[in-house]
Amino acid sequence: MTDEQKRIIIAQRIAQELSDGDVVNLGIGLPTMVASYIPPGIEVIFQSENGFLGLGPAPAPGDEDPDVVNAGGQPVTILPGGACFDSALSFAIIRGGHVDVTVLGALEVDAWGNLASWMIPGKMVPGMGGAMDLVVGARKVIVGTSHTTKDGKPKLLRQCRLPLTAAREVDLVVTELGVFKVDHGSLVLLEKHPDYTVDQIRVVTEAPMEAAPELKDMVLPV
Amino acid sequence: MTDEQKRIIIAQRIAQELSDGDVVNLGIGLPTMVASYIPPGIEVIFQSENGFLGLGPAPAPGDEDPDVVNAGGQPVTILPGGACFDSALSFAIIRGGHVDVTVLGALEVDAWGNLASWMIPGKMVPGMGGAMDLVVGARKVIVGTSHTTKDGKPKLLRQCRLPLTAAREVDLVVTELGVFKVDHGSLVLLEKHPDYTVDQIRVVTEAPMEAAPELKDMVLPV
Amino acid sequence: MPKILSIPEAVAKVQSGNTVMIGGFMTCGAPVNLIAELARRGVHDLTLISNDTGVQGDGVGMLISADAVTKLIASHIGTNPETGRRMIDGRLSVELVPQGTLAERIRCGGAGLGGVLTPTGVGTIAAEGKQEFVIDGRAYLLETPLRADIALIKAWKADRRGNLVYRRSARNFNPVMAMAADLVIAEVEEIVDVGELDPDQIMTPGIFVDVLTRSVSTDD
Amino acid sequence: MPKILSIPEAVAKVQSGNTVMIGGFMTCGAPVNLIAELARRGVHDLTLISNDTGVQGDGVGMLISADAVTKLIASHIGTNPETGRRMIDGRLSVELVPQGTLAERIRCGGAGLGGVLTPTGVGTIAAEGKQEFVIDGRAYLLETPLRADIALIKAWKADRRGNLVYRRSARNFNPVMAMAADLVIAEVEEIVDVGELDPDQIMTPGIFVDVLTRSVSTDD
Repeated sequence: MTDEQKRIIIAQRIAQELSDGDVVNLGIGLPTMVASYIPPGIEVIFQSENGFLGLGPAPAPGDEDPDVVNAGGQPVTILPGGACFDSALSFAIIRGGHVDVTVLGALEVDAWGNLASWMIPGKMVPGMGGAMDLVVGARKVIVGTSHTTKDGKPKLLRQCRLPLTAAREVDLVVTELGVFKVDHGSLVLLEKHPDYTVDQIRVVTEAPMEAAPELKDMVLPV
Repeated sequence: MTDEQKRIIIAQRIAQELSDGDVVNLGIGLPTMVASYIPPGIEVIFQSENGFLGLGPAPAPGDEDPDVVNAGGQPVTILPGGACFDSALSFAIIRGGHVDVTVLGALEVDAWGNLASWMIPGKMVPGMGGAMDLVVGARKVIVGTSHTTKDGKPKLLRQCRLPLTAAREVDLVVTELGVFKVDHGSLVLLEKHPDYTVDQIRVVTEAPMEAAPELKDMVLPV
Repeated sequence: MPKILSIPEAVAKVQSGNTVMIGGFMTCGAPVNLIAELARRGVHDLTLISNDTGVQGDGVGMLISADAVTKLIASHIGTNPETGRRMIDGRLSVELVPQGTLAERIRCGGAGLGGVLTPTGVGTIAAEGKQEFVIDGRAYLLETPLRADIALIKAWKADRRGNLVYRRSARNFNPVMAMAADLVIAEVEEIVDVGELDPDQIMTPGIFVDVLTRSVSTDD
Repeated sequence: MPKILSIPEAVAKVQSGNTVMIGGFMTCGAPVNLIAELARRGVHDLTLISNDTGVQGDGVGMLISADAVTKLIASHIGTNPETGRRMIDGRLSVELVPQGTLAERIRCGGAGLGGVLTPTGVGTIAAEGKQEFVIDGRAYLLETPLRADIALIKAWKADRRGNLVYRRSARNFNPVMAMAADLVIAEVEEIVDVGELDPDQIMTPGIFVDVLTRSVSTDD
């Protein structure tokens, strides 16, 4: 699989986790792609942590409004019915449990639901931005990540080694190889890529992993 | 002096404490009268703790707007340049030191700047409303009160006996007999009613009291 | 999207024993039609969180007179003598909270905060039973969050997504209460189509609102 | 009433060594003309409180490149590699704060609160050196207020009393910073007469604002 194919599998699968009416916050990068795969008949409301609800697609070239950007600073739009607010209210929404689902990337995620996504000591210290609040505050936390690093090392670990974004808050992990529920020190494989066996997935997964009795194949994008 | 004459002396004298541009919150009752005696050339901005700045006079009969009331629930107006907000921001303004002067009535006030204004156990328990926040938060706290109770008992005490509104926050006490600065266990008489001697005032004052070296006569309303 | 219900349908969601927040400062900005219907319906054992108890027979006062409330959390009850009488009789348990503290405690409940430190009430009976902290030489009380099962609030205009705009001093406690309850019912004067409210002018985002009801019923 | 000053006159109020809050999310809602003038003027040893450090050479990034800042309190510095380099070199001391916590700490500074309890950061290095409290079974960190000598903020419109209206996502940290500094300088696109802004639509009351300055200078 190419990186792009992996990303599409992950984004499309996560989109199927969303329910009609959900308030959703998507992290920067891969999570942003989820917006392109919302199933028909499902309407969700995207929250942008820099201060609005009703985040819409990028504007046509030339229609950019410098006062309307997403959390990555890119030009976006606000859909009819959207609402703007300041950072205090934005994070009251996030921390107060008013966001139904957040989707974030990961450097590491573990079998206890710990997530490391914001720094590599001595190497990369961008800051946590809004991620710590999102992971603590959202009702459901979904991590979307490639199954392994570029060097092929596992990212689904027994215990995170990098500094955490939040402790024990992740509910679901979606990679190109499968969908995993976090269950107290073990990752339960709910769905798997049809081309891979459970054992093939286990080899590239450091976390203790068990296949759910009702294990299914992921429905891949056409 | 009649009660009304006393109230006018007090309200008019307190009005002279205000400076141009001050943000002022007036309590219910006597303090509200201060608004009628603002000296010419001085413009102050009145804050209404139920949620706006730019409190104006009562509307003409028939022009009442049920959505524009003061903290006593009476119809008022909002002047041009006023701004409305919710209770959280209103008390952020009050508690955060953004109100320059608050004027409140008193059941008792003492030589340490303690104020009791909100309850008489077993008798009157209306609740503190916004008074505790105002006394703690305003930069300058002025108490306006008749010098004695209806029975002629002192209200300016050595130590308050009723439950406090706030401890050691009062800066200035204005009665019909004088203007007193609170000074660590003593009330310093800065100005006195021209018809009374210091000793006459001392007799109806329980708090330790000293006349300021530069003691002056109050300028009474014409 | 919130449901648009009639006043009786909306009020049917309140059960005896619920903790209910009600917006308004006396009758200004109070959802008086929701309150009147609730008083009429005969619920009981409510815990009520509101700034005050209105006046006797109006605003939240209707619920006091209807014997619907057994516990009250408020900043001021002086405008309704019935509340004071019931408190002295022991029929009503009252927790008095400074008004700014009440707003912050409700805000904490809605914002996922575990509490705030306020200087208000230090050295008074409002400090009884509370933890005191000294930060940079100043004393503060730890005040804890308030939440409710249901909030009854009042706005001026709503759009069909539940976005709300309040008018003048009728805003007061309504925006913080809209964040701090499991179910939020907003009584509004007018419901407009999606897109008619400028996103910058919305004071309460529609995601907080579960039910919209009109002060005066009109055809939907 | 705030003073209406030119950009250079307004910026002259900032002294080396000051603690300065600057609004904006990257360049969106940042007072870029005030920042550019401040970078040009050559102040140094600033403590800067802002959500991020913009991008290299734009927004708050201009102050980083100009060597004006020795201490930074921010939630994110990843968009400006210059900030990371200076942090690693030891030329810049950086305190990273979760974004929601940063907003609450500034709000506390402006609202007279001694701190808030937040669940954000529990179990992470953001908890280091902080008091932890358990309330109703959930862990929280005590986060303390932030204030500044001067806040530089950006609004869309102001009236001559300093009442401010922001536009879209350019609001962000500007309203809380307007409350939390001894001197508040607002860069605005337009100044209108008193009475032209509806009291309900004002987002920052004018009493918080000391100086107004226009993004583009026009005759007054």
